[in-house]
Order: sequence, then C-alpha cells, then structure tokens
Amino acid sequence: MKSIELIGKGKEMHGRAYIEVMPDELENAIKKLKENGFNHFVMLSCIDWLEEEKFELVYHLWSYEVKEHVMLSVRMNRNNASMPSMSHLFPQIETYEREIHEMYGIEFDGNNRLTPFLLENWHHAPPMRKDFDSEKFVGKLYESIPFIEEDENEGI
Amino acid sequence: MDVMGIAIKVALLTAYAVIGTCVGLLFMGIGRKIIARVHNRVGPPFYQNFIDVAKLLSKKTNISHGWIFDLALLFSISGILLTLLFLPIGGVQLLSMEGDAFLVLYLLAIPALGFALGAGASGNPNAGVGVMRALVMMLSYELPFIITLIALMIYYDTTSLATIVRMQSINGVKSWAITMPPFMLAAFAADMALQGMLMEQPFDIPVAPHEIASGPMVEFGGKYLGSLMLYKAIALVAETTLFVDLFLGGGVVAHGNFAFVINFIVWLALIFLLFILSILIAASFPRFRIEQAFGFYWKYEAIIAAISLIWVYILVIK
Amino acid sequence: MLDIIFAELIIAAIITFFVGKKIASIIAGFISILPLFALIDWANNFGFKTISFGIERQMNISVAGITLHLGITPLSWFFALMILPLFPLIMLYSYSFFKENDGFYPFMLFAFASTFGILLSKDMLSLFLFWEIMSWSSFLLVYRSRDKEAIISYLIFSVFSAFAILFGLMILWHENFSLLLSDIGRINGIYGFIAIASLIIGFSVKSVLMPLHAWAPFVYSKSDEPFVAFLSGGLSKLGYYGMFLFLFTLNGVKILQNYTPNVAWNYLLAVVGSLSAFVATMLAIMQDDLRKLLAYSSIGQLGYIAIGFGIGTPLAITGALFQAFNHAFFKAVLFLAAGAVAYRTGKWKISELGGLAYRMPLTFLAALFAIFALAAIPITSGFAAKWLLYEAAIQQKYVFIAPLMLIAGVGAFLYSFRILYGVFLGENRYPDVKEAPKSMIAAMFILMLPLIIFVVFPGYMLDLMKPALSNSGIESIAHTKFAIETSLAKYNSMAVLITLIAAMVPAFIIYKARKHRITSFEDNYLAGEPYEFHNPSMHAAHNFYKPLKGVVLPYFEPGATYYFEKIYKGIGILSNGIRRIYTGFVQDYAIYVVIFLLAVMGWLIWM
Amino acid sequence: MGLYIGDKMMKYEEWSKLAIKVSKASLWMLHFCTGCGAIEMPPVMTSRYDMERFGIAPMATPRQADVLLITGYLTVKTLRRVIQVYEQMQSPKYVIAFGSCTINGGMYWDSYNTIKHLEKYIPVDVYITGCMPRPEGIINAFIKLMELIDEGKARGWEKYQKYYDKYKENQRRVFNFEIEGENEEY
Repeated sequence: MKSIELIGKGKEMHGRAYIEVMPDELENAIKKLKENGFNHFVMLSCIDWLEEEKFELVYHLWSYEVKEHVMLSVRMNRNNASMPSMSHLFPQIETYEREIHEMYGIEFDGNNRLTPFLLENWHHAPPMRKDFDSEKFVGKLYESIPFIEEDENEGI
Repeated sequence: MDVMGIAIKVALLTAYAVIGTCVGLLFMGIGRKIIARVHNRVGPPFYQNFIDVAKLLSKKTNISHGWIFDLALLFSISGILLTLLFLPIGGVQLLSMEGDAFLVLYLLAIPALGFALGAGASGNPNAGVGVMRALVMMLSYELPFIITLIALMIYYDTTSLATIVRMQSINGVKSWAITMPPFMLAAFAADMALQGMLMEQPFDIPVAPHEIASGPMVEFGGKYLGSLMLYKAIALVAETTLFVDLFLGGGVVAHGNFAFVINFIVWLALIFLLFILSILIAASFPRFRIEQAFGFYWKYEAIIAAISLIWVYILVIK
Repeated sequence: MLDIIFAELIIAAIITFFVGKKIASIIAGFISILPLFALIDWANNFGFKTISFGIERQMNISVAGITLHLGITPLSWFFALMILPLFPLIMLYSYSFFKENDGFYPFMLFAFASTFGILLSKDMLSLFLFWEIMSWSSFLLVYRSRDKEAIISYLIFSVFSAFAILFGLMILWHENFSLLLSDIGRINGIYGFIAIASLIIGFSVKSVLMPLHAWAPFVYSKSDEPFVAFLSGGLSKLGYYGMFLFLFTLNGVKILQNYTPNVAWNYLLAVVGSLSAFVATMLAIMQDDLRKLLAYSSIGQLGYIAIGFGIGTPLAITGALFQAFNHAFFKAVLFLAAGAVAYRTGKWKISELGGLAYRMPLTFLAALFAIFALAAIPITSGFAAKWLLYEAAIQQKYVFIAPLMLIAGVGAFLYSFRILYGVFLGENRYPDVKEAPKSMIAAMFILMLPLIIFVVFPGYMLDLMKPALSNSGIESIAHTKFAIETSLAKYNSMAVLITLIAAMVPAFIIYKARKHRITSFEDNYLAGEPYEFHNPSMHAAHNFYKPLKGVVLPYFEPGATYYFEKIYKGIGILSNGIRRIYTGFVQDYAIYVVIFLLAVMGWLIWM
Repeated sequence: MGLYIGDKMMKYEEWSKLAIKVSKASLWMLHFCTGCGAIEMPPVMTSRYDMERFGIAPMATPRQADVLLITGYLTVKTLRRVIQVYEQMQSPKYVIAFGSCTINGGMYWDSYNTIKHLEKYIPVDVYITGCMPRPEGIINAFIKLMELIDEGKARGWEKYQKYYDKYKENQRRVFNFEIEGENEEY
C-alpha cells in the first residue's frame, strides 16, 4: 500500500493501512502523507488501554487518488497524557482535540481552544475514561435525586 | 334619526358582528374538515374552532410583553369588526353608506397594524421576520387587487360598495359583474389576491410554522391567541364578503317580501363557495417563497388585472 | 403693526447671534409666536370669528424708489396656518437639542421671516427677494452639516430653482410691465406658457418633486433635525404654495391650456407626482438610515400634493391642500422624534437601534400617531386627505395614476413598520436610555394636536381652506362637520370612530376577563434556547426587506439618483478645469493679460 | 363560561365545568422531538391514525401549546431546554412522556449524562411505555389524558407550582452534576 511505502512501516488491516508511529514522528508522518495525496483528514479517535496504562490516538486519513484509508496510531502514557497539537496541519483537528480533551482529559500542546465544549457544567473526571465508573456515578447522582411526592394530607 | 332607529341599527350591527364571528369560526372548522378529507383523514368535528377559541380564552395564565403587546388583542378584534360592519352583507347595508371601498381597504390595515405592533413588541426575532413577510405579501397581493378594484369603480362610476352592490342587483344574477368578460379576468386576479389575503397556502408565507415558528404569533398564547383566532375568523368573512360585494352582486338575487332571508342565504352560500375554493387550492399546493409570491402577483396577476382594467376603460370611454 | 413684526424678527435674529443657547431659543420661540397673532387676527377677514388685534392686511414698503407690496390673501393665510405654527414648536424642541448656540437661531429666524414674507408678498419683486433670503438662510443652515454632498446638492438645486423662478418672473414682467402678481392673468401665448412652466419647474425643486428631488436625501439626512423638520414640514410647502398661486389663483392652468389646447399639462404634473410617490415609497422601503428613509418618505408624500394639483378638480385640490396640511405636522413630528431618538442614543441606523418603546414611551406614542397619519389609517386625519385624492382620481378615471397612488399608500405601511419595529420595538438594546427631555416631548405633542382635531372633524379643515379655494374660483365640496360627500361616495369620520370605540368593547371584555402577567424581554421562545446562551443579536431589523431588495434596488435606485451623480461629477470636472487657469506662475498671468488686451484691441479694430 | 371580570378569578374552585370540557377537547401539542420517538409522530398526524379527529393539533411554539410531548431520552443539556420550554407554556399545561427512556433511562440506564426519571424534574401526567411505543399508544395516551382532565386528576402543572422550590432544587443539582458529599474538582 502506498502509505506503508511512504512511511516505511506498518501493516495492512481489513483493507486499511495501520501504522504505529512514535509521538515525535507523528507530525512528519502526517505532513508526508498530506503532501502525497492523503489530503482528507477523516477523524481523530481515542482508545483508553486501561491495563496497559496507555492512551491510543488514531489519526484517520484518506486519499482520493489511490482510494486508501490510513490509520496513524500513536500511544502515550496514561498519566498526565499530552500530545502536540496537529491543528496547524489540518484546521479541523482542533475540534477533535477539544472533544478528546473533554472526554479523556488529554492535553494538546499548542491548541488554545481547549475550553468546555459539549458538556455543560461538567466538573467530574472525564467521562469516557475507563476508570470512570458510569454505573456508580449514575447511582450517586441521578438515583440520589428524590422523587417529589405529593403530600396526601395537604391536597392541591 | 330617532332613538328607536338608532337602537334598531345598533341591534342590527351587533347581530351581524356576532353572526360574522360565528360564521367565520364555523367555516374555519369546516375548512379543517375538508382539508382532512383531501388528506384522506377523518378530521376534527366542524365545531372544533369554537372549542379552540373557548379553550384559549379560558387559559389560566397569559403572558404579555407590556402594553404595546396588548394593543394586538385590542386592535385586532375591534379593527376587524369595524371592517366587517362597513361592508354590505347580503343586501343589508349596515354602515356601508358611511364609507366606501377605499375606507374598507384601509380599515383592513388597522387590525393588521395592531397585530404587527404586538408581534414586534414581543422582541422575538421570528415575529419580526414574520411581520416583514406579511407586509411584503400585502404589498404583493394589493397591486392586482387594487387594479381590479379601480376597474370596477370606473365601470360603475362609484367607489361606494353599497352602490356597486345595488347596481349589480338590478337584474339579479344577470347583472353581476362576473358575468361580463373583462370582470371575469378581474375576478380571477382578485380571487388569487384573496388567497393571499386569507393567508392560505400557497401564500401562507408569513406564518410558515415550520420555518419561523408561526411567525408573528410566536409569543401569543392564551387570550391573545384566542383573540387572534377570532380576528382570523372575522377576517375570513370580511374578505370573502368584500369579494362577493365586488363581483357577485353582494349575493343579492331577490327583491320583495322574503328577499332578506333569501339574500342572506345566497350571501352565505357564496362566501362559503369562495372559502371552499381557497381551501381546495390551499390543500393542493405547497408554500411559495416570498420572492416567488411577489413575482407571481406583480407579474402575472397584475398583468391579468391590467388587461381587464384597460378593457373596462375602453368600454367606459366609448 | 406688520412692519413691527418683521422688524422684531430681524432684530431677534441679530440678538440671538450674540446670546447663549437657552436665551436664544427662548427669544426665538417667543418672537416667532408673534406672526401667529397676526394669523388669528386675519382670520376675521375670511369668515371666522376670532380676537382682533388690529393688525393691518396690507402694507407697502418703499425702498429706494421700489415699492414692495405686502398683504395677506386667503391662500397665503391658509398656507401660513400650516407652516408658521411649526416654528415656535421647533424652537421649543431645540431648547434641549443643541449643546451650544452655534448659529442655528439667527439663520432660522431669517428663514422664518423670509417665509412669512413670501407668503405675504403680492408682487414679483418681493416674492423673489424673500425667496432668495429664504434659500440662502436655509443654505447656511444646510452648510452647518459640513457634508460635502449635502451642501453642493442643495446649492446646485437652489440656484437652479432660483434661476428658473427668476426667468419666469422676468418674462412675465417683460410682457406685462407690471410687477403686481394680480396682473398676470392677462398674459397669453408662448411667453405666458414658458413663464408658467419655468415657474412650476422652479417651485418643484423646493417641493422635492421627482426628478428634481435628488438633493433631499442628502440634505435631510445630514442637517440638524429641528431644521429638517422645518425644511420638510414647512419649506417644502412653499413650493406648493407657489404652484397653487400661479396655477390656480393666477390662472396659470388657463394660460397653459390656451397655448396648447390639445395637451393636458395637468395630467403630466399628476403623472410626475404619482411616479414620485411610487418610486420614492419603494426607495424608502429599502433605506436603513432613519433620516434617509424619512427623506424618501417626504418625497413620496409630497408627490400626492402634486397629484392633487395635477388632477385639478375641486375634489383633488381640496385633497391636496388637506394632505399638505397633514404632512406639515406629521412629518415634523417624525423628524423631531427621530432627532429625540438620536439625541438619546446617538445612532441613526435603524438596524442599530431597537426596543426604545418601553424606554421612551412618549416619544414612541408621538411617532406612532404620526406614522398612523402618514400611513393614512382611518383613525387619523391622514386618511381623509388621501381619500379625497383617490376619489378625485377615480372621478376623472385616471387609470394610470390611481393604482400608483394606492400601491404607494400600501408601501407606506412597509416603511412605517420598518421605523416602528427597527427603532421602537424588537430587542431591548438600550436598557439605560431615558425618555427624551420635556421640551422635546412637549413640542411633539403640541404638533400632534391638529392631527387629532381634524380626524374627528375633517369638515373643519374644509372650512379653513374654503376662502383660499373660493378666492381662486374653485368651489368647495359638500361636507358637514364629520362627513365629506362626493359624487362617488361618502366618508363619515364619526361613524368610523364611534364604531371603533364600540367594537373595542368586546375586545376589552376579552382583555379584562383573564389576568395576564407581564414578562421580561428575556423570556422569549427561541426554540428552547435560553436567552443567556443566545449570544448574537436577536434584532431582525438588519436587512429588513431583503426579499424586495432584488426587485426594488436594480429598477428604482439608479433612475432616481443617476442623473444627479452625473451632474455632480460633471461640475467637479468643470471646476477642476477652471482651476487649472490659476497656475500660480506670474508668466502665465502675464500671458492672460496680453491675450485679453489683444482681444480687446482686436475687437476695437473690428468695430 | 369561566370568564370572570377583574380580581375574582384564578380560584381553582371556580374552574368551571365547561372550561374543563373545552380544554380536554382541544389539546394542542408541542412535540419536543429529541429522541428516536419523533419518527412515530408522522403516522399519528397523517391519514392512518389522524390525531386531529380528537382535536389534537401540532403547534409551533410553547406559548400556544397545552401538551408537551417528550419523545425519548433526555440528556442533561436537553433537559435544560425542555424545562425552559415547559415554563414558557401557559397553564393549564400537561406533559406526556414517551418511551421507556423517560421512565427509567431505558437503554441509557447507565449513561453518565442521560437523566433517568423525567418526573424528578418536571411533573409528568401520562407515561407511554415501550421502546418504541406504537402510534396507537400515543393516541391512547392522549385519550387517557383527556379522561384524567375530565376527572380533575391531570394536575401536574399545579404540582409544579406548589413544589416549585423542590423541582428547582432537583434541576439545579442535575444541571451542576452535584453529588452529595463529593465536591471533587477535576
């Protein structure tokens, strides 16, 4: 596949190219792909590998010329996770980074708009992390709010 | 005029105001039923609009946005009743000798302006856009309507509606304006203008519930909306009656002992037919855009109306 | 007594030049009430019983062998009745409008004195003299705006108007060898025709008739509001005064008809008036600047008067005079209200204003009533005037004019609502704005009084203009106090008002039957979005009549202003060319002198 | 007709029978189509089920509507808008909650941002169970609501007025994700 040839590593996975890169190689890899026809940035996704204490960011790119989907995977430590922002390469990455910052708590250096985005008034742990116990949270918040019972004696 | 005469006149006017309101609400209910049948639905009962108005007027809380907002309620009902009473209805002159067609044309603006003031006072942007559309619509449909009106006026050499009705009722149906070829064209143009006046589809651009949240009415609820429904009901009667007075001899077919009853029934039947026509057009067409409506009226309708005006002018000059 | 009034106006004008703003406005206000006493006195001569102050009807001033004949006629009395009362009220308004006395009052008083003079003049010389004083004092008032386009356009058109009038008057004098206006009727033939035509063209500049309107949008939108109120309300009527004077009182219509029996020149005037009404209304709809909107609206409303004069039947002339009277007051109120809004907010763009109705309720009420009169809602006196004009057009079967007039009447609703919604309703953008100062409010409400009186009693208005009409040989139309009757129909203002009040009863019962709660502006339905999250403006007044934009602007705007832009540019090029002569080199000037001397010598030799 | 002049009105006892009759026969509905339930609305309105025969009509704004129909799950963010809309409606007003999501969270029972019981934040008069309920269910709910109005039991709006502070407290807690005894700031 063209992208694997360009970067020099990676493998084919379900018809797509899957390339693992180091955080410091990422910028050059995206730049190289962009210059060689992979000019559609599809999306940025994130996976929480709780057991391995890692976050995995996946940058999806697409080339209209060779009709090829490439996934650039980069891993980082789970504690104080941070990555350099790629929004200067594709401006739309900024919005994905905002969402991932809000949902996973990953810092993106160089992105100035990491403000509250989708959640209003949220001040708990980032909810998409695997150590965020959603069930327990629901029990503590939603189930603890009381029903409003009418006082039978008073009537309305 | 003696006291008795004034009392009778006031009683007659009150009776026609009540009749106009009831007939309007009834027609709106029947219109909903007919649209439902066209859609292959059962539809609400024909008295549904009476229930709706009663419900709105009996709402427990009502929100106002200040005294200018209240003008909508006060002016919409009073203005449209005023308009109704200045029309000859079924051969009964009411107050139509005290004014003329131009007065009626301008009286129709009182409730609209009051309504627009109230809508604007709410501060809702949808209301502002809705009123803007309503006014542009008004500018659009008034042109063909005015031209046809002038054609009638110069033909009968009067501007008084009562006189126009009297001159058309000399020979019964045969002397109605619509039996003459130039006025057939004019009646077509005026009927399309009526469609816009009634704000039925395809000209329901000002209210457009799916685009601008029912436009000017966006902040109206409870008694305010109830009064606006009453306004709409009376406006329906007033506007169709205006058309009937202009082209269909005001529904006057009989002279003599029971003429009053017969003329009333004929008038009712004629405005009902006009309303049904407009409802059927409404049921079969989607909504225009505002520029399309403007173009429709100022290009095609105005030309049709202008042809009839020129035709009538040549007839009159000869 | 009359000379004392004039002298006092002139002296007051000089005094106000030196004193402070407040004293100046008080002096100007009180002095300008004096002519009103004269009007009240003169009313005795025209069949009304009023108080008499012993002011004479005629006065001759002899200066250096030339006699100026001044005197009141029924026509000038009626026009004075609509123009002169504006003045003290504008002075009352300006009491709080101006920050300092910077030359407004003296010129305004000069303009006033000359207006009074124009109305009183009975010979051509005084008419032209006062016309020039009026033009120049109003030009100096326009000059205060420091706006190049306004100044130059007013200058060009005023000079053109003055030349046209002078040309007409000179021909009349040359034919007649009499300066008295009353002698004009004897003239016939081509000279009479040219004279009357050129006079009408000259006057139609002041009465902003299209196509000679091009100065109005610039001047109205840049000058001080009190002056613009006078310009639009008062001075524009002087143009129509002149037209009426020469067309009907002095039989100009007959002079035109005698020369060209087959051409209906009236009809041309009516067509110009109706096009003026229609095009200006369409352009007014598209304006975002409040003052420009009002300027175009003035052009449109004044067009109706020209229609009335053009149709020329008693019905039409009555309607035209009625419309002139109404327009003087409602347009003055509107300009003053616009000035009050700008005084408090400092904004002129309609899309930048909004929500002032609850902050400035009295200003809003005044503007609302004036707008009702402008849009000819039947609960105001504006309707009676327009109704008479419509009737006249139908009576004469003018099928081209009538639709244009009526559709312009509908268009008036559109721009009226643009003012109402954009400035006074809608989003509450100025929560801290206070009501306009008391003197402004007082001025606006007093100006509304005639509009209220003549809605209830339109018949009184017809009584007032009866002497003017009968003096010109025009019969007045059948009327009672409340009702006007024509051959076509009848309009009874009392029936409308009583029925409206009676119809208010059910509305009021519905209104009172259920309580309502007044909620704040923030509590608005925005598809569920809370107001505090809704950051951008909620005012829908920006680009208000956008659907009409593609229809109106390409067809109407170029036609209305194109030729003026050409003139404007042409004069710029011409002036530049002339300026090149002054090169600044002594040699060049020496050559000019030599050429001039050679030319003179050559001429002498040739002689 | 339930019309009283001046201050004498606004007593619950004076709520005349005719007013109840008319308000039951003319239910104007505002459908807050957040969830998947919105797809069930077109069949209810069109020729197969035709809700208009009962006098039920869709409305464009809350000012005009009597019934708030909530079709499906509500996140905390949407709940804020729903409450805004509910408070803009004019009394008497009713709420019909549609689908299991509004009853107990439904398939979003463990979601961190979907509210579980709508009744804790605004009073609900009629629930429609099911995921999804059929159009017949919606019609049935409206008829049930009419019965309740007739019997004088559909008084959610009065409950909201009476326990306004409690409802506001619940709403405040859920908007701020406020867990008792836990004020951790991330």
